[in-house]
Amino acid sequence: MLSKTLHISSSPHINKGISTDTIMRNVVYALLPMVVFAVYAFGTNALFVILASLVACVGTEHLLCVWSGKPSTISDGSAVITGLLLGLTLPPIFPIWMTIIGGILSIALGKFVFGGLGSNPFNPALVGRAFLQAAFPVAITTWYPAFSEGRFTNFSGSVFAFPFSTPIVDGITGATPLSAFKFDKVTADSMDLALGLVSGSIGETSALLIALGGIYLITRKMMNWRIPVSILGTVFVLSGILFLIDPKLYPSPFFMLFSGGLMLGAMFMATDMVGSPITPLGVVIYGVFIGLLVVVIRIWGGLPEGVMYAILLGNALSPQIDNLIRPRIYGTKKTKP
Amino acid sequence: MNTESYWTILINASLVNNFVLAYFLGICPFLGVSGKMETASKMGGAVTFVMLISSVCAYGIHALLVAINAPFLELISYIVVIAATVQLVEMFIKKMSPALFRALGIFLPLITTNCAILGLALFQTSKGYDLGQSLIFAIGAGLGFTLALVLMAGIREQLEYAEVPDVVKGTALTLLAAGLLSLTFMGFSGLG
Amino acid sequence: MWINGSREGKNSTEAVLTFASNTFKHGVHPPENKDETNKLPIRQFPFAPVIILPMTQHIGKPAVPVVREGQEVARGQLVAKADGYMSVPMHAPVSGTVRKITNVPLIGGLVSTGIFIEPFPFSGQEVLEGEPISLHASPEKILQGIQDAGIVGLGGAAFPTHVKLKIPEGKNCEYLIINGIECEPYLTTDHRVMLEQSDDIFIGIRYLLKATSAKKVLIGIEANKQDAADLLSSKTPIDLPIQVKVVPVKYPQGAEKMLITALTGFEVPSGGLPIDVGAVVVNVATTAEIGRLLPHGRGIQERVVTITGPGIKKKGNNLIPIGTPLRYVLEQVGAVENISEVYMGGPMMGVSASNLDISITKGTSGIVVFGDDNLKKIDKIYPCIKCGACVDACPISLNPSRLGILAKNEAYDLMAEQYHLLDCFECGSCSYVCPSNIPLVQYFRLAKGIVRKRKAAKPTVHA
Amino acid sequence: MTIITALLALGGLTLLLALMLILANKKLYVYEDPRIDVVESMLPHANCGACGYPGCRPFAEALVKGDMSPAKCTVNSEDGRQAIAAYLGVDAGAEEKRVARLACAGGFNVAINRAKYAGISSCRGEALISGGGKGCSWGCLGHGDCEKVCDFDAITMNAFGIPVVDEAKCTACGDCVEVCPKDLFSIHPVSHRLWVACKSLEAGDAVLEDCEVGCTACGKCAMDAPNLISMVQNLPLIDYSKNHQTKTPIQRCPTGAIVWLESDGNVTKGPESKKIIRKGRLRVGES
Amino acid sequence: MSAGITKHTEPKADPSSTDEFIKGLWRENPVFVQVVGMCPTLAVSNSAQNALAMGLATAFVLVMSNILVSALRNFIPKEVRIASFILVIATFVTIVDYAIQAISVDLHKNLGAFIALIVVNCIILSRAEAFASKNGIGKSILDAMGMGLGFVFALFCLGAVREILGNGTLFGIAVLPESFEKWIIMILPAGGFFTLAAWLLLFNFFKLKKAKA
Amino acid sequence: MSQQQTISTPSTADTSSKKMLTAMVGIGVICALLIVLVYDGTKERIEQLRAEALEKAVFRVLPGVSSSQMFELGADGVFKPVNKPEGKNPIVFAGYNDTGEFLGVAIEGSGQGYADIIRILYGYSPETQTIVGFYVLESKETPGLGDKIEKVDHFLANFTELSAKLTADFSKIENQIIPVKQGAKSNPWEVEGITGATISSRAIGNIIGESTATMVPLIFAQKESFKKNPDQK
Repeated sequence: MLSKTLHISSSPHINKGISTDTIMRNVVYALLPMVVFAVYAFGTNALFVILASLVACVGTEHLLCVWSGKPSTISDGSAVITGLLLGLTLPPIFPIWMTIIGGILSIALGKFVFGGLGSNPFNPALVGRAFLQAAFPVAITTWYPAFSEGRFTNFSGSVFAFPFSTPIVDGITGATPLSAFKFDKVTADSMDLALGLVSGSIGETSALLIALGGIYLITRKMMNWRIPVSILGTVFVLSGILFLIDPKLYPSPFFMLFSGGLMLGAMFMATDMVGSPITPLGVVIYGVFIGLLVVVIRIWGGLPEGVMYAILLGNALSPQIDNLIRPRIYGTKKTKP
Repeated sequence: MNTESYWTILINASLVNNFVLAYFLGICPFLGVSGKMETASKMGGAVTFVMLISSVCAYGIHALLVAINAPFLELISYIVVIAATVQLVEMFIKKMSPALFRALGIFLPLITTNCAILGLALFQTSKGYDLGQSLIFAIGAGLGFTLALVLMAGIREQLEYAEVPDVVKGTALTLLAAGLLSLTFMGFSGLG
Repeated sequence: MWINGSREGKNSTEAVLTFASNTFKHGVHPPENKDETNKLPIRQFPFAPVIILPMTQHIGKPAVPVVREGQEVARGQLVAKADGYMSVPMHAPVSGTVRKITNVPLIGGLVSTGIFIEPFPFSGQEVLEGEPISLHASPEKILQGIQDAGIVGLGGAAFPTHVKLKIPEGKNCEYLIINGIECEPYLTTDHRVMLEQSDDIFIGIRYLLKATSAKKVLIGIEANKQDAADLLSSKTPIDLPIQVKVVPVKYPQGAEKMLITALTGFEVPSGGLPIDVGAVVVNVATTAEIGRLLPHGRGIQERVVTITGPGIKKKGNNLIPIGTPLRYVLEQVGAVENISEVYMGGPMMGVSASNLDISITKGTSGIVVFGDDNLKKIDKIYPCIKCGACVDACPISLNPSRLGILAKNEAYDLMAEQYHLLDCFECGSCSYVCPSNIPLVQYFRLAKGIVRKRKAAKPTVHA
Repeated sequence: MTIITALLALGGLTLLLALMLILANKKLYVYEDPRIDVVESMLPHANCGACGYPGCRPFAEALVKGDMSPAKCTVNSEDGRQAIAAYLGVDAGAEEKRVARLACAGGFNVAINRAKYAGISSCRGEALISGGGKGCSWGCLGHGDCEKVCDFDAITMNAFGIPVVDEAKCTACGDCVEVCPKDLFSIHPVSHRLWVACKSLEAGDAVLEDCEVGCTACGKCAMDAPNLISMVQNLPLIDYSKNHQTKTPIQRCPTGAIVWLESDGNVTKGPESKKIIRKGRLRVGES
Repeated sequence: MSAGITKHTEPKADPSSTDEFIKGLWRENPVFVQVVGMCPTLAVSNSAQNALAMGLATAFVLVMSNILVSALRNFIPKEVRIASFILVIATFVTIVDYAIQAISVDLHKNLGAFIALIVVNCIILSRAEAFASKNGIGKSILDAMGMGLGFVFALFCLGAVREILGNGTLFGIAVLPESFEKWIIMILPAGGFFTLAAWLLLFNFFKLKKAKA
Repeated sequence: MSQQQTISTPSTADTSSKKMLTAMVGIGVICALLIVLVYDGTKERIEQLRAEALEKAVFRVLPGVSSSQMFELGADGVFKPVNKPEGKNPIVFAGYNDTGEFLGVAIEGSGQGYADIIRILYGYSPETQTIVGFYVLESKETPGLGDKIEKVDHFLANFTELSAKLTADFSKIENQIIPVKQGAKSNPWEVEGITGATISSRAIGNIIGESTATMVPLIFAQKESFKKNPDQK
């Protein structure tokens, strides 16, 4: 008895028990309702886009790990999230070949080159999305109306465009509420926006489901609630003020909140822990900055939607925020940095 | 002959057409000095300062060359006068304020033969800005340069401790990050 | 799991029971696991066949043996004298024969001289007494008495108590804080001491008051030990300026600095000592020991140790002679077959034993044993995802995430210069919450050691 | 007309520039001995600090000043040293090459581990946790901190997790000495070939329980070479000020703790030392 | 650190003329290896034609200024060295600027201010300073031609990739089928960064492979 | 100092100022000569090429035109024929056909596009009070996307007969030219945009709208002064 080998390790010897893969798994759970709704709203085409993105991301992660001689990191679940998020931010009839390129670049360019999970300066899914936006601006702004007839049986020629060839858009296309507003000053009904009865990217339309997913993660303490609250709050207040100044020129704050990718971005992309600041105050500054940029780009910029760029810029700024915003160390005077 | 408003010039020069990320001006210092946050911000300040000086210089030279009808001397005069003026200012600062010299001065020689500076002078001439517009243009370009440099420094400071694959290490990594930053700045398109 | 302190407090009718308006910032709430032992009374432990008394049981210089091999010693007899001010003497925990004096392993992995005492077959509990220290003696005399009794901080730090109690010139001691927090999970040593040795505690407080000339005494107790708080406040002698303060349960409230902030609201300056804000903190078991030993001029020979954890069959609080080998202790209380990890101290700050041949020392506040079955090992380490959980947990508001990344890259100087590494007191809150399972505390301990070493050898700049 | 304008304008411009440069040249000239640059360029730029200066440039300054002899840079090749000496017109000086030596031979085939360690993979990290899992409290932990810290690739971990120093590459910079948590490295002149490869303060069976090649403090070496070796704290202490070019002390060593280091990197043990044939790892806890 | 040890053991033997020429093309390629002259490299490489024109213009200035600097090297005092070099370079850049305008206004418009910015291209000043001011005219010409051609080569590598992917053409001639979807990003600034990074990655990859072998 | 002989320390402080002066000025003179030589050699051809390019643009926006004349808008609001633009005043070009008949005016306009300022030239015919042609002088719009404004037929078709009709008293434009989205053109003064290049095409509509609002009433009022082609005096 008692001759067995002991294990030694550093204190503390107990752990809270929430590990990184648990967090990632829960984020995937929170995203699933949106996937289901998206497929319901946009049909099988959307499903193909999401699957393509998922496979591309997970496959790239695995292959790159194998190539660089490291153990595969797909089990941490971050690539799955990237894949789902990328898929959810693309238009429903986005060509699969472009989706795959986006997925590969999300992982390779967005994460791998910077040293993998934890070192990526930008949200990988958004890196992929931004690349696609810059590379294929037409395809990525070709929308498909929600709840159209035959959406489950009709396979879009655009989705299955031959690799590297220009997608041919057959049938009707729809405009997103944001572009309709930007170019024709037409606003959509807030209720339709909240329920997701409008056109847009695959996963961004139902503000309600997104909010539910976010709340699930917040209650499980797997997401920093300050980020979505500060982003949405800033957008609401700022656009509210503008709306009060001139309701004809500026859209209502509800329209701003529920339209486009704001909800999805604020809940699932800006909250990417790696790209956001680490301190509570820093996180709020980050959120306000993103909210501000969303309003500025949407209202005065050239693009109808600015959430993606706003979050990427927020990501770029967050090292600075972390550098400047440091909590006062216990027992130090406030004057010291 | 240019009627752009100061605001448009400022936003355009700093964000939409960022000198580094859209015009590729000043890439060398951008790649070289963006490793540390502190040096990056100082460098940004120094560049903005030199831009203001050279903007005034370029405006003066242009007017003078138009007067004596010798446009062909534009380039050579720009480079020589700007270099000389910066040198002069450097000596002046060294004498007047050693503290300021330590903060700014060490970067000045680096900056003199920098394409961002000369580019600024050439652009303001070709766009036909008046003195006020030129100064705003210089401030905007300087701010944009500083912004790009500082953001890059933040990213690179973080990457310093990342397990970057061997193939990517070095300039390639910085360029990739710069590319992503450039992609990000596309969000500002159409502003102003 | 943790009792809402404020509501509990209001129900209590005790007059002097108040609540700290503040607690400290951040901190964590690990599962307490104290229920299994906190009702069990302290039990006297038998003498082991051999008692191994290492000379380094405290912070400071090792004691110097004053006995020879083969010499017979009586329980309580001085066997090693203090080597200077920053040192304490050792007393024989048992009557017996000194068998040998040789190198023995210590828990920290170091080796020190140790005295092996083989108890007489029928060694009793009676203790050799020395010259009593009167309550009316001068402060210097009392401090000398505390040193002569070999008393060190029994909470786990093992810092010589007389050094801590010495108020530097120019400083005043406003508060004497008695630390009955015991925030480490599993441990119930201090809890039982408070319940069973309250009289000794009050005598100890009298000595301490005399030694420090403090104006007020604050006894800090966490809300999960309400019974102890009630008992102490009900038995408080009216002539003593004692206030029993119940604070919400939170780890690491038992750390000196955190406790001072929780009870008084003051922050001990970075790099400073509690006396800088007019406070002296003494562990409750140490206080009880002073109250028990000084009136009789005895030296410390045993201490209360909680032996618990899923790997122990007979859990309990034991009064164990110092120097009892760990192996003997575990055999007596019955450890499970597949014993896997043994911690000296609690699971948050305790040290893994690499060797069962080490002895119980003055600083051993508890022994927690895990078997293979109940050890939840998360051995997969993920990269830091900057989730910020550690930032929210760190009681001194450091940025463990950044520090961890820097430590991994051996940027130790940067850690010390810009990220306040040396303020870390290794409470383990960051590692506890880390979802990526990064051994942050180990990194920081390593980094601190290296930074201190470099600071000591500053003059030569080395590339 | 344009030619005249151009000539005048550019001539004026260059005149101005020249005047300014002349002024600057006269006012702001700082003299620095140009030889420093030359000498620095002749140094290996290892910036290892083995010479005692923080880097190569300060060393170069010291050389030019004459405070140092070129030989102090042990990293430099002999030719390099001579070149500097010739350039500065001084004597190259003679400095015996010094190398780092390791006082442990307890690889995992001969030394036991009492406990299994989990945590950061570094000796210094493991040493913090109860001194590490190794049975011998003094022994090498084998994570190779020294290998990592060595800038000259002079240290490699052998098949049993013990660092081996390449005498040719070692510059005696002392980084490994500093990094080893068990203080097993020390810097010695290469001529110190008689070597005690153990640091255990234990004696007798207590040593053998943990490691088959440890010094049991039997004292046979001290008996065979009483003037050269004395037993201090259960270890032989070699007095290197005496003549130590003898293999006598290793002859009767029962464990092979005292050895002769050959210049080709091989280690010669005494004929009576226990032969180690095991190649595999000792099970943890086994002795 | 360890790399530094071998630094000064460079062969002191006189390098052959061909070596002087070849080194700029590959071993010391200004863009891929020395990573200098980035501004024009990235800015005008969005089409093969622009890249080639820019590269040739730079090479011309490089050669001409190297010749002049080398010829005047004994005449110029050390103190006014840099200033004189800049004057010489600026002169040739002005000449090239007018020459290109005289050839095609459109081309000049495409290259924009970057022709003038050749003045501050680090390659030219560094070659003048490091080589031409210390070597004879013949060698300087070879060196400049090597470096210049290396620059042209690098620019062409970039421009070709960017034009083919971004526009489906090479020198304006369609090389990919009509149905090819153009990768607009390649002709945008971000694409410049990415393409150059990709080339550097390729170089690194082979370098590492060679180092391992 | 004796040791220094072995190395070629470039002499420093002893270089005479005179040598530096002559070197610098000498190089300056060489440079000036070289530059002037090339400038003089290429001047004519460059000016010719530039004029051709400008003429080409004017001819493109004013169909049927074969010669043009530059006019400058003075501070007093009067157009005067000039040969070289001076100062900051707006410039327009009057276009004439083979027979010297005045056909219309080419007007330059500029405004913020998607990427940078877009500079355009458009032709205005006072006769029909319409915009008759359009040409992009300078734009940095995204290739393949924003640069559709130079290529897409249906967009360019906007400018063959775009109404810039003045009010009855000729003091201002009756209906300012505005951009609308593709397929939504219902009035002759609307510029139909391009789907996929919405921002750039709208920018063109706005530039023309703003420019015509100020320039057209002025030009219309002085249309007689353009009719005389100074070249054919």
